[in-house]
This record gives sequence, C-alpha cells and structure tokens, in this order.
Amino acid sequence: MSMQQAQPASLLSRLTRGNGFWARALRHRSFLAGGFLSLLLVLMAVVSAFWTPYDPTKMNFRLRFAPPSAEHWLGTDHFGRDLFSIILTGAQNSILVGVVSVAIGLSFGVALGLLASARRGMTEELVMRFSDFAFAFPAILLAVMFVAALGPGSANAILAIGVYNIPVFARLSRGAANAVWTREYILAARTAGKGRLRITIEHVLPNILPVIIVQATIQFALAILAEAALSYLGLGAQPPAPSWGRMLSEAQTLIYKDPMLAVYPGLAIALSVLGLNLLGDGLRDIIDPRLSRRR
Amino acid sequence: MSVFLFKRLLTFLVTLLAASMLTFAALELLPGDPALVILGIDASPDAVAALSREMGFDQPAWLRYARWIGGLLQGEFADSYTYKVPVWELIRDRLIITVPLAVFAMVLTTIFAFLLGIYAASRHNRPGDVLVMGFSQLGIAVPNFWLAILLIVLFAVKLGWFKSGGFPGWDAGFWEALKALLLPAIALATVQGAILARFTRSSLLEVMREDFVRTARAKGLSRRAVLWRHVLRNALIPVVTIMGLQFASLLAGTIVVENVFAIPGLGRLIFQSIGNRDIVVVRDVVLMLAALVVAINFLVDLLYAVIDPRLKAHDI
Amino acid sequence: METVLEADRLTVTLQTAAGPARAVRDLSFSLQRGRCLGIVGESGCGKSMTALAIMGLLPEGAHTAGRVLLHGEDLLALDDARMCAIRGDRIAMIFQEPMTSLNPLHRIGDQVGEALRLHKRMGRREAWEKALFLLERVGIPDPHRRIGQYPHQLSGGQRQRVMIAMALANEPDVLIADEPTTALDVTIQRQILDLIQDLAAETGMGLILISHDLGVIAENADDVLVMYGGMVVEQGSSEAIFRRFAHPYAQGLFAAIPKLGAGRDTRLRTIPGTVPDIADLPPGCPFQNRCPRAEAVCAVTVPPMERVGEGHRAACLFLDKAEAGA
Amino acid sequence: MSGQGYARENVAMSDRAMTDKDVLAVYDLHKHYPLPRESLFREAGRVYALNGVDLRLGAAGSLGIVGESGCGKSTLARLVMGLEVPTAGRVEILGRDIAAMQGAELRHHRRHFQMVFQDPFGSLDPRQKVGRIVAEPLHVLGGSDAAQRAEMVAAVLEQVGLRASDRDRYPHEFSGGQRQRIAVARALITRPALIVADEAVSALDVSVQAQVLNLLRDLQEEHGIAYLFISHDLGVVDYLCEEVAVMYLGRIVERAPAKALFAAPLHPYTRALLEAVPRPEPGRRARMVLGGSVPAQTGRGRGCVFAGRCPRAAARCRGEEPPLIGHGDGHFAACHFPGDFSG
Repeated sequence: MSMQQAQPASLLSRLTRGNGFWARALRHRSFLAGGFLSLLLVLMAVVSAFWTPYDPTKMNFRLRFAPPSAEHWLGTDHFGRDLFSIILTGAQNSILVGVVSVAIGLSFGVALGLLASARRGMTEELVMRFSDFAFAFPAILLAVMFVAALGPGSANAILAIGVYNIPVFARLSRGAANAVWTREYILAARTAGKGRLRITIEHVLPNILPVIIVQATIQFALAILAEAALSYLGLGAQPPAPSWGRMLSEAQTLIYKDPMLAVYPGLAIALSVLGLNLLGDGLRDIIDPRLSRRR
Repeated sequence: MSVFLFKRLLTFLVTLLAASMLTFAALELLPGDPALVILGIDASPDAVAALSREMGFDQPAWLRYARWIGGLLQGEFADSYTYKVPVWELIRDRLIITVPLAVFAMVLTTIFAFLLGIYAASRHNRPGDVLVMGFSQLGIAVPNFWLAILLIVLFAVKLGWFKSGGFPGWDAGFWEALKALLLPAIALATVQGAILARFTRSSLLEVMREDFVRTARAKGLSRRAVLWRHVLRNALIPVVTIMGLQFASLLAGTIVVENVFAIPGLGRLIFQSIGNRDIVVVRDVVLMLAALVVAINFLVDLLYAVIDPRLKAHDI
Repeated sequence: METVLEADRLTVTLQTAAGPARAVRDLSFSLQRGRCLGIVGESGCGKSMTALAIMGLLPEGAHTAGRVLLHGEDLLALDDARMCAIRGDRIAMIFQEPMTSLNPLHRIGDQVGEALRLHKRMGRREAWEKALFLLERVGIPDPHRRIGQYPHQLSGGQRQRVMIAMALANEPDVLIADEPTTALDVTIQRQILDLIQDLAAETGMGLILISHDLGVIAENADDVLVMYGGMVVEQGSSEAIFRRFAHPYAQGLFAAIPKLGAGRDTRLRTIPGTVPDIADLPPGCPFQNRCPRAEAVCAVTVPPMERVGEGHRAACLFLDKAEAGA
Repeated sequence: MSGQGYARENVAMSDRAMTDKDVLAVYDLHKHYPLPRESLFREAGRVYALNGVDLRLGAAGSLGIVGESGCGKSTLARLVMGLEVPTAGRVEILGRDIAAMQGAELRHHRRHFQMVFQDPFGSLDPRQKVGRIVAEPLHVLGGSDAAQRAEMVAAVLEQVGLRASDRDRYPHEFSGGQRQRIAVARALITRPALIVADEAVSALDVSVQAQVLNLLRDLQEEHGIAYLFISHDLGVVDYLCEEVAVMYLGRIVERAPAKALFAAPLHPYTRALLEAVPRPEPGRRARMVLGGSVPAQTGRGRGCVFAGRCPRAAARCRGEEPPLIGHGDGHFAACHFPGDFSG
C-alpha cells in the first residue's frame, strides 16, 4: 500500500525500494563495487580482443622503461612494450582461466555432489572420500604435479585448476543438497511418486543453485590467483602470451631498475580478485533466503 | 576403539595410498626417457638402454611402484638423478627450512586472524568492523607472491632492512635465520590471515545468534564475558577445520614464496627438480607434502574430540 | 500487596528490513510478589519482545520508550553494566527452546553455577555444591551424575528443568518464562508448569508467564494480558477474563480453539484473515481488518483501555456490542 | 473440468467401489531403524519405532492418531505413504499392499493417497510457483496436458479458499495458513480416497488453525475423503476425527470412537494425556500427573510399555504384555486393568 502513496521519486530510488533481488542488489554497496570491478575485467578482456593502444607484443628498444605519458599511459617495459596494452590483454587470459576451470569444477563437481546426496550410502561415502583425498593436494601442489607431468603451458595449468575445483564443488553441492533433501517439499514430491533423479533435477538443483553461483564467483577469483602463481613460476602461460603472473616474474628481476613494473600487473590481479570476491559475498547476502523470506 | 577414530585412521591410510598412486601415475605420463634426460641428448642408444636397465626403467609400472613404496616404508630412498644423492638427504635439509617457515606463517596467521576477527565481531556493523573487513577483503585479493615482491621492494630495496632473499642457514643463529624467514612468512600469512579473520568473525557472529548466548546474557554476563566464556569455544570448532586446510595451503604456498625469496626449501627443490626432469625427487617431495597435509587434517579431526564433548560418545 | 515490577507505557520499536516497526505499544502492568501474570497472544503480537525489553536483551537497533520499574528503579534507564548486575540476580528468564538454550560445550553444573559465581562471588566448588542442590530441587533424577554431564545427554524436559534451576539460582524477585513448555510434550509440560508454580509460590517471586496457549494461561496465571499487534487489547484477573472475554479478538481466539470433548458436533468460529505483520500495522485499532464489529472510526482511532468490570479492562470502541457477539 | 478429468475421476471412483474394502488397512506393522555404530566391538543399537500396529480405516472415515514425541506416529505416516519399507507387517491401501507394488504401478496407485505436512514453510518448494506445486501429483501421473492441469489447479485452489490467479505467485508471498491451504490443494488434486495429515495444523496460530480445520472438515463432507490425522493436540483430533488411536512407544494402547475415548478412557496413559491438556477455563484442576518422560525407543523390555510410568502398574504389568482387547462398542485398550486408575 505504501508503494502507491509515495511521492514521485527518481528512477534510482524507485529501483532500490522493495524487497526484490535487484532492489536489494542495488542497495548493497560492496556488491555494486564488486560488480563494477568484475564488469571492468570483462570489459578489458572484450575490448583488448579487438583493440589495444599498441600491439602488446611489439618491442621498441628505443623506448625501454619509459615513464607513464600521454602516449604510454602506464609507460613501457624492458622491451619497450606498451604496459597498458599488455595489462589490457592479460585480462583475456584471466577470464579464460576462470571460466574454463570453474566450468570443469562446476560440471563434474556438482554432478558428483548431487549424486552423492541422492544416493547416500556407499556412493556418498565414495564421493566424500574422493574429495577428502583431493583436498590432500592443495591447488598449487596439484598444479605443479600436473604441469610436471604434462609440461608447462596455459592449457595444463587451467586443467589442473579445474580438476582442483571438482572436489570443492562436490563437497559444497553435496552439503547443500543434503539440507534440501531433509525438507518436507521433497517428501511431498516423493509421496507424489517422483523418483530420485527427477527430484534432484526439479527440486534439489534449483534450490542449491544460489549457493553454487556464489561459490563459482569465489572459485573464479581463486583460479585467477592460482594461474597467476603458476605463470609466475613459469609453469603457466608461456611467452609471448600476455599474462599478469608472468609479467610479475619478469618484473621481479628488474625491481632495482623499475619497481613500478611489479606494481601494475599485481594491482590488476588484486583488483580482479577483489571484485569477484565482493561480487560473490554480495550475492550471498542478497540471495540469502533468510532475508528474502518474509514470515 | 570408537568407530569415529577407526574410520578416520582408515581414511588417513587410504588417502595416503591413493596419493602415492596418483603421484606415481602422474609422473609416469612425463614425456621423454628419463635415462636420456640423465645422460644428455648426445648419449649413445646403448648407454641409454644400459642405464634404463640398471635403474629399472624397463620394468612394468606396478613393479616399480611397489619398489618405490616398499623402499619408502623401509626408509630407503632412490638417488636423485641430478644431485646423485638419496632423495631423503635432499628432503631432510629442506624440511628444516620449509616446515619452520610454514609454522611461522601459521602462527602469524592465527594471531592476525584472531585479533582482527574477534575485534570485528565484537564491533559488529560498527566502523571498526567495516574497516577490518574491508582490509581483509583486500588481503584475500592480493596474490602472495606479489605481496612478497612488494615487501622486497619496500624493505629490501628501498629501506634496506632485510636481504632481498636467500637463507643463511640455522647455523647462522636462530634470530638471523628467523629474520630471513620473516618477510616470506608475512607474505604467506597476510592472505591466509585475512581469510581466517573473516571466517573467525562470521563464526563468532553465528554463535552469537545462538539461544544459549541469550541465556548467558540473561544470567547477567556482560557482552565481553559472554564472548570469552561462551561464544569463543563454540566458534572455534569450525575455525579449526579451516586452520587445518590453511596449514596445507601454507605448505603448498611455500612452493611459490620460496621461489620469490630464493629460499632453499622443499618448494624450491620441487620447482628445480621439475625443471631438471628429476622425477625421483618430484614424486618423493610431492608425496611428502601430501602426506603432511593429510596428517594435519587427521590431527584436526582428532582435535574435535577434545573440543566438542558431543563427539566423544557417538559420531557417524 | 508488594509490587515488584511495573511497566508504564512500555514501547518497543524494532529496526526491520521494511523499516521501523512498533513491536510493543504503550504496555502497562504491575506485577505483585507471589503472583503470576500471564501474557497471551499469537505469533508476532509482541509478547516475547515485552519480555526481552524487561530483560534489556532486545536485538540490536531496537528502541524503547516508557518505563519498567523494578522496586521503583527504572530498568530502561540503566546502562548495560548496571543491567548485568540485575539480570540473573533480581530478574531471571526461562526460554522456549530447551534444546538450544544451553551451551553444548559446558557441563550442566558449570552452567547452573555460573550465575552464582557471577552475582554471589562464589568459588568453583561452592557454586558446584549449590548447583547440585538446585538440580535436586528442580527434580532432576540422579543429580550427582547429571551435574557432570553435557546438555546433549539430557532429554528436553530435563534440560528445561536445568534452565529453571539456572534461573532460580539467585532467588530472583521476578521470573519471566517465555513459552517454557511449548517445545515439550503435553505430559512433560504439566510437570514443568507445576514445578515453576510451586517454586514461585515457595520463594514468593513474581512470575511472568508468556504463552500462545489460552489453556496454559488460564490454569496458571492470576492476572492476564491479551496482546494483539503489539498492543494490550484486554487485561484483568484470570477469573474475570476467562469468565467473559470482552475484546472481539480475545473472544474470537477463544472460539477458535477446539475444545476437548466438544467433538464433531460443534463448528469452530474462526477469525478471518491472518495475524498481522508488525511492520505493516494499520493506523487505528490493529484488529480492525479482522474484526466483526469494526466500523469506519476503528480505522482512525486507537481504542483506549476501558473498564469492563471489576479489575477487567479492554481496548475496544464498541465494547457494548460485545454482549451480542459473545 | 475437462472431459478427461471427469473420466479419470470415474476410474478412481470405480476403483474404489470395486475393491469395496477399507481405504486403509495396516497389519501388524513393525519398523526398526539401525543406530550408527559407536564402537567396533559392540553391536549397533536399534530404534524400535513401531512394534506391531494394526489399523483399519473405512471410506470417508477419519482416524486420529495421538501420542507424544517418539511414540512412532510420524513413522506410521511415512510407512502408510510408502516412503519407507516396513521391517515387518503390511500396509494396504484400497486393498493393495503398497510394499508389493513397484515403479509405474505404485506411482499410479499413489493418486489414491496423498499427504499434508506439518511445516507450512518447508513443505512447498520455494522456487516453484503455486500452480506447479499444486499440479505436482498430476505431473507424475501423466496423461494430462497443460490446459487440463491448469483447469484442475484453478478448480482445486478455489475449493481450498484461494483464488485461481494465486497459481502464478510464489509460496513466500503467502501467510502460513494460506500455505497450508496450498498444501491441502496439492493433496486434493488427484481426488484421493485417503489423506494422511501429519501435524498438519500444529504450526499455525490458533485463529488460522481453526480456518484450516474447518476447511478439512468441509472437504471431507464434500468429497468423502478418509483422513488419517496425526497430531499431538487432542482437541484438534477430537474436533476432526470419528475414531482415535492413542500410541505409546510404537504401539497402540487404546483405540475408540472419539466420544467414548474422551469421555471414558480405559488406558491410564490416555487418561493422563487427557488430563494434562491445559484448558482455557479459570482455576486449576486436580489431575493425574505422570512422572518421568517417555523412555528411549532403543530397548525392548518385557511387559507393558507403559508400566514404567504407570501409577497403577502391578507385577503382572511388568511381566506380561497386555494385548489390545475390545471392550464393546469399538473401544479397545491394551491394559490389564482397564478403567482402573487407582494407584
């Protein structure tokens, strides 16, 4: 009722009133900040796919270690390459890593988690022991092993991070799904005669989706961090593909010469990760059923 | 013996076995003939074949696996191809650097996290809380090796208070050695500390909403007393799990950070051995780290029985 | 009779997602030594918020107005440190959920003894002894064994006994029991209510019993407040109120209860609509949109409390219509 | 309603007529659950949730099951609904053993028995619209198209006092009472012969509870549905049910027409239960108060299950289990000293 009698309001204040998803999202400051940073990351990747100020791989030995200027916004590196262009292009790599590794983890992990939860008993025990076991290899260790076996390279690094994500999602979705399985609406579906597979698809999956989406953003951020570390060690993206992690390892050898070279790529990683984390945390707050449900 | 303990112990052993198999299998995939790697690209085919036979490369995989594990169980390690000494000697020298580094980082993490987490939770939604949580959000986002580089830039390059890397060895004196580990430990602990601080805070806040906290307040306990006497221990239960996982991440994180600071620990060893295709070293070190991680998680599970009386009687 | 607790136009405003909500409005009562005041109403009527306001344990962001006097001292004006000295000593409270209201990691004896150590400055051993005595007194079988156990080892009824022992540790002047038996089985419920009644009579404290169950209130309370939408709609002695409900809500509530023994031959009278959300109350009488007597004036006027009989008042503009309706 | 809808209903009706049996018959039902093992060297314990329950419920009848927590009443509901398999004994619905049926056969038979749950907030999937929730049993049955289902949903929503347009809203937009109406609509949509209601009104406020109770009674009169109504609230059972069974520790200790049971109980447990109910009348009453609490269901001793708390218990009660015997007019009690409460 109070909605109608409100005085004329700006579009923004109209959007942010009420209790719908977008209204709550637009009121959530860190969600907005996270969304902005994440959007920026995507934008950088998209733009750089079509246009960069300079060719990020083109060297120019007359212009080494140039300070920031109107032509070169962030200056140039030890090969005279335009830093801004490299950073811009590096976003593509980060997005690729995040998307692929999360997709791997998501598809296998969620399927395993749902299976474990739907079947219980031995199946659940097996899936849980598998993920226990997988947790014995922290992401970086697993990746090092993978890369040691398959050889360094972006694809292997992404694969390793993706494999690491599988038990993460398996565990999460199994826990969330188990909680859903105890609800009475599942019992209702069973009394209607629905089988386990059908209940899983029609009731369990939609209800655990919010949790999974939140975790996906967080794992996305972790994937960017892990890939950067691998590339820093020289096990990930290989030259000349622009990668923020590798830029840092190159910059480290030059810290006495130009410490700023180590600042930009690190900042790019940190802001991307920050953005995704804020986005994920914000989503968690906004989707939280305890808030959306009005008793 | 309780079923809980038995199951945990069984899991522990099975996980170790599986980890060893996975490590072995993964390194089987390594392209290239190890004998060729050892002898160099110019070696004659005869010499390569002879070495293969000598080192057992021509035998079936399961037999080599059984030898490897059998050897480890008896404390016998193979020789490294590159260093020509038993792997154990290599590991031993580095273990006494890497483990102290990880423990040092864990101590810093815990101190960091508990101070900030408890402070933030006790000032829930007030400026102090918002500020601490904002900083921790930043801390999580910073890659540890970048932070390491920044620390070097600031404290070694600009201020000159620390060396930019290297490790003098424990012979150089405890404090001298510790000083060399300080920057790496901070680089490792910042991220983990930020994660743990957030987790500690939310765990505390969750427990603060429990009914028994209201009961304690109704008895006349002040907010502070309730926090210390009732909330903290309950909130610690989930925090301990995370700490177990974090110690594992710290151990693994040394792989990166040791390389930034050129500290001759396990991380650096494994990294160099990959470069040298020294499979024997890689697989032993990987298994070593995995075993440490699994053992820590096993200990964490045991710790529960101490913290939580509900676990003593029964468990799944 | 000596008045131990008095509320004078107590108002509680909560901070909710939908804006400020007045959970309790202008609530007044006085509680005498050795008497039991029952507060009855459905979910969201403000009965629990009243209890928490008296205890000074309202959720964050809540505001209070009016006064709550304990022996003449205004509790709402005290800071938390002063309030801590009163809570658990002069006023104690028992909560609804015995399963979650005890700390799972502390032994029963330590939890019961805590208030003693805090307010009476007892040592560990002395508090333990007293706790043992208290557990015996609230009828816990085998107290010597139970005192060293953890809450998960006790049944729901036993835990509620432990809660009572905790609340009574310092022999408070006022005991607030908020739905103390709602989570318990009916045969256990009887035991617990009898125990609370007996202990209250023994120590002469004032008892505030909060329940949604008219039966529980009728059998245990001396005086009754009926609350709806944050307001007291009817108030008086238990005798008077249960002999003849005056407010249309109280009448409707009573008529809606299936009476044991009435069987299938009767038909329940219902109140149309649903319990209101305190964040979204209409101006005027909170019951107007469900009330059979409501007229246009009810939408704009908050009805004052008016006398119905000896020690019996109700807040309705059309009390004279009540005779026809009842 | 569409032609096909009618046809289906006719099939259901003839099904019912053909069997000409009780809607629900339960024979010597047992259900034991294994407890998780605590020690390697000891046998895992068991929970004896149901220990030999017999029930019959005729068409359009209503049977109330009352008892305290842990008496096995919810287990009974789950077994009747075919959600779990009995350890021993049999559940027949419209003359067919539901444990003997499988797959499509059971799924099809399910339209004859539906359930209403306790928690109005937990029993409706928060991510589905009301229309989809209510139509759920139809979806499983198959054989109807979207238009027919929409029509049936609209009809059944109106029957339970909601609007047809409510089908496009989500459960969280409704109050507790309205949600319970939605749950009733879901149970009603296949025109079942039996509805099992497990504490279906206990989560509701009294003023709202009365609305749902009246709705349930009206629906029974209109459609001739049989109710198995499980509740801890004796008043509610008395209002809704013709016959009442009292359960204690997985057994029925007394069964009788509601009037007889509430007027003159024969089992001391029933008596204690009745007297424990607080009544909204001024003043305290004298009553029989039971000591102790319901014992754990993990052991099975000899003798009467209630002997431990019974004020009348004699040596015979501890040694010999009393059978459920008839005392005329459909009044059964499992007590060696029925109607004798001296003690």
